[in-house]
Amino acid sequence: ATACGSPQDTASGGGDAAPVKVGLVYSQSGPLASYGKQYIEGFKAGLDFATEGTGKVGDRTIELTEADDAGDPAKAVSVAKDMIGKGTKIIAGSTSSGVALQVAPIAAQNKVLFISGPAATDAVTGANKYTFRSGRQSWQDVVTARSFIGDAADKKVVVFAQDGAFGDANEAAVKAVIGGAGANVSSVRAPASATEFTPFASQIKAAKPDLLFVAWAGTTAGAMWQTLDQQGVLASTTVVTGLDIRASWPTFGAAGTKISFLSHYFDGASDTEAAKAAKAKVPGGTLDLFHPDGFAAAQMVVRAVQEGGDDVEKMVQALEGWEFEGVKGAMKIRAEDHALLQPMYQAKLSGSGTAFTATVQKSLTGDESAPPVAQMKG
Amino acid sequence: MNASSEPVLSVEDLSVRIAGLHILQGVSFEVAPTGVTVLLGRNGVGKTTTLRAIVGLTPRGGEVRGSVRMGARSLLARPTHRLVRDGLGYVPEDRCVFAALTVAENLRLAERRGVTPAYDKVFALFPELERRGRQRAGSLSGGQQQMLAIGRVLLNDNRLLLVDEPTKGLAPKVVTEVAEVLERVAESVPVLLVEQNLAVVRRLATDAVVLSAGQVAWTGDARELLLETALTKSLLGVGSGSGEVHA
Amino acid sequence: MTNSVVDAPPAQVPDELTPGRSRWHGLRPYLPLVALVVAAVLPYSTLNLPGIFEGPLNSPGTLQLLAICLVFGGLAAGYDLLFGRTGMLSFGHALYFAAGVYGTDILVTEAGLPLWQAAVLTVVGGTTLAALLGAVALRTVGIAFAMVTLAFAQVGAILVARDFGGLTGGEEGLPLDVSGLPPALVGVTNTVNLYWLALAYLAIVVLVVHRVSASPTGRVLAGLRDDERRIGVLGLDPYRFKLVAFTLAGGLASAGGVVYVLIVGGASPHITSSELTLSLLVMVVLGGPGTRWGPVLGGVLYMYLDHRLTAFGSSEAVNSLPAFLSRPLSQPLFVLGTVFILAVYFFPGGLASLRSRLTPVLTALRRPR
Amino acid sequence: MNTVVLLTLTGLGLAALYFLVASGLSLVFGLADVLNFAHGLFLGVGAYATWWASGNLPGAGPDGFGFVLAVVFGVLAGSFVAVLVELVLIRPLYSRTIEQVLVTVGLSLAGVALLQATWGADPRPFPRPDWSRDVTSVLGAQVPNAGLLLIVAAVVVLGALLAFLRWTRYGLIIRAGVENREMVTALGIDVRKAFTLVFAIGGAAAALAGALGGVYFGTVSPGQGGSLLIFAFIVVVIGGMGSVVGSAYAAVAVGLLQQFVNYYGTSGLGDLCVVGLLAVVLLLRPQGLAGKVAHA
Amino acid sequence: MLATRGLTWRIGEVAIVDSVYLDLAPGEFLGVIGPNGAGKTSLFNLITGLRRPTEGTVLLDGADITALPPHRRARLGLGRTFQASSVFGSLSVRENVRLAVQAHRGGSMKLWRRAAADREVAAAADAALDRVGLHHRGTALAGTLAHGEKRKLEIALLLAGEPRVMLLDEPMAGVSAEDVPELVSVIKSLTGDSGRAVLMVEHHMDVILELADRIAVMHHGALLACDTPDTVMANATVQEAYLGEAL
Ligand SMILES: Nc1ncnc2c1ncn2[C@@H]1O[C@H](COP(=O)(O)OP(=O)(O)OP(=O)(O)O)[C@@H](O)[C@H]1O
Ligand SMILES: Nc1ncnc2c1ncn2[C@@H]1O[C@H](COP(=O)(O)OP(=O)(O)OP(=O)(O)O)[C@@H](O)[C@H]1O
Ligand SMILES: [Mg+2]
Ligand SMILES: [Mg+2]
Repeated sequence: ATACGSPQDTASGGGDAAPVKVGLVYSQSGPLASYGKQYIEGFKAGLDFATEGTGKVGDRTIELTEADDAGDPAKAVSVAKDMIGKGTKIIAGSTSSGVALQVAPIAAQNKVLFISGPAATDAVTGANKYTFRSGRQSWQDVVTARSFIGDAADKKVVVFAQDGAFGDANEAAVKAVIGGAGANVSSVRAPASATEFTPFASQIKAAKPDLLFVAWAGTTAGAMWQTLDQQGVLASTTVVTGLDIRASWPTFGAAGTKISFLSHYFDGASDTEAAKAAKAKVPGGTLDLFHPDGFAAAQMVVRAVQEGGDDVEKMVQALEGWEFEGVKGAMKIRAEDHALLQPMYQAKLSGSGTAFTATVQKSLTGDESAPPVAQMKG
Repeated sequence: MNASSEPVLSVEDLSVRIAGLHILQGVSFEVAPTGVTVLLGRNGVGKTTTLRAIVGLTPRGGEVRGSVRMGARSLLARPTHRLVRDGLGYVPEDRCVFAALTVAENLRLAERRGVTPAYDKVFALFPELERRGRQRAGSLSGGQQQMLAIGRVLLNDNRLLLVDEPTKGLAPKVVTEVAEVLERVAESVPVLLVEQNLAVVRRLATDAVVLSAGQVAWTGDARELLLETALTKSLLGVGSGSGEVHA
Repeated sequence: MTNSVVDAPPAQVPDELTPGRSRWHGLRPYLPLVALVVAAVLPYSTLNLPGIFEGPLNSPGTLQLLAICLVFGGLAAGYDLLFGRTGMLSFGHALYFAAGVYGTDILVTEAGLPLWQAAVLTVVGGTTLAALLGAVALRTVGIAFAMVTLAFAQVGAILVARDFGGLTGGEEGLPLDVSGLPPALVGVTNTVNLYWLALAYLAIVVLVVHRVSASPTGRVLAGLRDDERRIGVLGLDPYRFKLVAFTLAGGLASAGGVVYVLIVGGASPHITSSELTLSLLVMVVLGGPGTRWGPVLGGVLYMYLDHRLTAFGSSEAVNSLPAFLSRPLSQPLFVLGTVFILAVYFFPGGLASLRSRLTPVLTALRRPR
Repeated sequence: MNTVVLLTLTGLGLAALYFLVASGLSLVFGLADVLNFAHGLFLGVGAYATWWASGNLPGAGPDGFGFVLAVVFGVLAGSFVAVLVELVLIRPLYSRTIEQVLVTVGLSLAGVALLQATWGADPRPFPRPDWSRDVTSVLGAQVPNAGLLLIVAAVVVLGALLAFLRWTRYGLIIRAGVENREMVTALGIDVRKAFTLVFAIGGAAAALAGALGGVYFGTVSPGQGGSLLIFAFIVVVIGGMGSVVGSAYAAVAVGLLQQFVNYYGTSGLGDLCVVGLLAVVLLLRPQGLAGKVAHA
Repeated sequence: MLATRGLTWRIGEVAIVDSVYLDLAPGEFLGVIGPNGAGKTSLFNLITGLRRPTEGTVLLDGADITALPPHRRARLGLGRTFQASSVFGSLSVRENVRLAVQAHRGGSMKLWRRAAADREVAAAADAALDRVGLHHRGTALAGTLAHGEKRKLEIALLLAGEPRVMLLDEPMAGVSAEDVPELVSVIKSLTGDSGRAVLMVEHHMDVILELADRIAVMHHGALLACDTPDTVMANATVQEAYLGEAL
């Protein structure tokens, strides 16, 4: 029925027993679809875990609305605005960094809670008062990488990364973390679109580093590793990189066993209650890189609703400084900048062909891998 | 016209419109089963358009109406390559040899599966083509290109040859040669010839069709037309004998 | 033959330059105005169109989606000034749009300029960029022109992706710092203002494109599309007029970028890609090149599909289909691509030709028995 | 010295990949006047079909003869899809260039999305012989065998294409058709068959690029074709539409330029240089290096 | 008024236009004849700047204009028609002429005025249309005109620019016989007033003979003769090269 309204209308939260609307904006299609899939599986498992199977906080049902952003910030912003307009106070998701960075300001402008997902960019930390994160950030990767070289003084470290913000952030973090510990850090950068890596491998080899830190994401990773291996880089130095999702392990090929991995998570990295619960709930029964992120996000949502009800300011207060037991173990939301302190792992791959297994070499506690406190921007 | 036997080709009420131009406006004529029927008319009256409509090469967006039959078969609906395989040989106005291909390749292109190409016949007519087999066709002289264009068609047996201004731009000596060749060809195959050079017409033509402004202005025995100077002049204009030098 | 790609914009007669024939002739000039007014009061309606929009018309989500659609309607109309009305096939139009988006974003976020200054600087800068690059690219014609413009746009894409001086944020994009913006443009409750802004942009582009098409210059542009050589022989420099069209279209695109960055609240690198130019081309062809409303419709429809198909893909209706259907249908790009292909076979001449194709049907229906 | 050798040989490997994609694109454009944005799809089909065959086709596998069989299957699949596309979608649209753009753009979107819907967005490890992961020492440089394989394949394809164009009847038809399509018909030849054929050849070359690209990258993912396509387009335009030899020259120029500038300059400069080369070539010689003649 | 000095255009080795010296006096009507491919159109292209000569100069009123682009030459009063009609097919006939008038009067670079509002342009355009007798076709799309009408439109476009030197490339080509006299009188009226000079290529000898003060004969790119009609017609070489043997 047609009616007249005002353009400023937005629906409001509703009473006590009304369901709590939670919007999940993540990649269901597009290049990061499989990250998104793990995230949502993790989220559902986490919600189940945190609400003890009821899906309710108190007598209020958590009502999930899922939307696909296809990795495009413009689409994510559209659906986020739509959800906010319909009275949603909590938004979670953001598989890609670009989406996280552009949804975060929307949350601040409209005073709703935003819990960013697998997006690894450091810039989400301290983005604003309403933005939290349920995953790890690049800095934590780099701190974990440092743990591979012991005494960093006068060591030569090379960062090999893509052009662009992801590479910049990693390079800056390595300079600060490992360079700050006395190492001599230089970098080799390559276009993200590169398909031939020999020039870069040659440059790295010529630099003769003690440690090579590789930050590479995308479909060309397999070719990149193979080239580093073929040009003898892997044999001549310690190479550290982040361990990606399980499906990507075989793409390391023979290089896989020669790399020292820092890991955010893989199945078997932890044996917490939450991990067992997640494992039981997740389709296929095997955990992967981004299941913990979704799981933690659900835990944070439940906490926020429990303590804050419909009041976003209270939710923020309830989350700041909150410590909880996640899939990875002891997690802590740092009050100052909303960084999520969490365990990180050193790992090794073994196996060949398409069958690889990862094993933990060492784990770092949340405090050991903590990033420096960021200035809260808004 | 040789009334005694069936025409090899009959064109009835052929109309062609291209991009809004009504170029042919109801052209009807017949091609006798022997000899050379020559299609005359001033520049731009639609001679080339007629030939191209017959072989189905009217440019895109062009609209063709009327009927063209070879024997009992209607030609208009059929694709060009089928018509050609059925024995309709076409030598276009500007020769259209493939400049980047060699002479031999140009000839080879015209071969047809299941038909033995009559190389001996072609080389007997144009020994030049045999000698220059490996030369790029683009570097041939105009006359040699014309020989190639005709030779290419003669490799196969044809029921009718359509030849558009074969002597255009050729030296007098070559004009004579081409005319001789056509004369010999015409002994075995009927030819529909478009020609501006009246000397050639005089030598070859048995029947004539004169076009004017997209319509048939005159048909009949060629000698009759050519003998009547006044008729020739009124139909063909003075300036129609272009394209050759007798120097 | 190589030129055929550029001959291609079907010779649509610009409405502006043809005498009116219809009975509605007297009313017609006012129809766009009526449409504008209707569009402007749309946010006051709570009409619910289930399946078409997520919420009522006045909900922020719907207005946001409509705003994006309107901006792309305007972009497509601007691109049509090049492609449909002047016959220039540029593969690099995304560059000027991206210049608008990133220019505003950087000036506001990094340099801290007030919005209006940033906007003016950006549009002036984008227009100048179009003029400079156009001056070089227009030395070629046909496919070569398309490829040179593509090359320039590709340079832009590489520069943005490389994140020089940390200005562009590389692949992560650059969120817009809203602290210095007018409050009326910030926040979900103010989405309606963004909608009006987008509507204003579209109206301005349409006005400019139509005014220009109906102007003496537009006459020359239409002539250029038909026969460039003839324009030269008439004593007009084709190069100058093409450059004017190129620059104007570039300026309109960068203005579109300014509006877009406000609506979306940030810049991300995929707007620099050659795919975006291709999408613009698709929008125009989908709508009907050189027609009054075709490109606008094409742009709006394209963006609508692009955004809504993600929801369609995850909807119940699709998920309940057997896997061999639901899997591809849940890929938005699969549906979008299929729509293009079908459009070519079912709406040759674009959406704008629907009217003329429907006219016989309508008259037949109206005819008294 | 061995850096130069290494960069040259790997640059040639890259050039080989570009050439394999570009040659089909160029022929299709030269003869049939179709700007085929869906060419990347053929590459994707080739890669996925090879990948699929190696796991599922009896006799096929990652090694030895099985690998050859898988690649053959991939190439045939690419070719088959290309022919299908030509017959069903392109043929009704000949001479309607802009509509072709719409259809091929639509096809490339839909096709890639279909691959993704079927096999997921993540790169999958590509089955390949062990030797292809190794390197060969050439004048002190460790040259990846996969790159050498690409070079060999490209040279073979170039040779085969040239031989095909030069010595076979269909080659003759294609070369003649690039020059003057109409006259080919007037010699009693169905030139549309030649169109279908160039699509088949183009599809096969692209599919081979997909399969060997899979070997080279070690993985296969739906978007792989698209990222190569833009460079392939650049190669085609620099080389001159319709010229196989031109494409070969241009591919070598682009591959080497990219490789050397990426090593000696800063990152990203290689791509910029390639794009600059395109602009310069077109501004100086709008018809490209070799113009529109199918050279044999 | 218009003069060429040793104008030459080569493609590779071949001279398409070969060292042509021409002089055109104010008010003069110079006919150009020559076989197909003699280089007549190419000569026009060189004079109007669509092609750059390899050697030689073009002078207009004694000034060297060889380096100027076509539009600058047009502004100096050089107008031409094309052998293959070249009108703006997607614009109406009236709009075609208005564009030409507007081009001539200046003010084309006005982005914000309504073109249709300019009464003076409209009046001038209508006058030009009247003059060629196309007034009644004003609203038709130029692309849909019949061939003869297009030729008239070409002349209207030329007239609209009020050129002082006019180059007509086969204006009668494709014009049906009954329309020829009308067009001839239109062309005749061009020179009647105001000392305009005309250079016209035409194959219709009767038209040339009726209109031309002098006739230039081109052959293989070179000027064979340039003299009064009677002298040219009597010239033996011209007879051979162009007119063909006796009719
Ligand atoms: N594709 C086309 N588009 C528009 N007009 C055309 C086309 N082809 C031919 N015409 C016109 O049709 C008319 C007849 O042309 P055609 O080539 O058939 O003449 P012709 O008698 O062969 O002349 P010529 O003696 O010069 O060879 C000419 O006026 C020409 O301009
Ligand atoms: N761009 C070009 N490239 C190659 N050859 C050309 C070019 N332009 C013209 N020619 C050749 O130059 C010669 C002269 O052509 P032109 O058009 O000037 O002849 P014309 O005298 O106008 O003939 P017609 O009476 O048939 O119009 C022809 O042989 C033509 O093929
Ligand atoms: Mg002819
Ligand atoms: Mg001429």
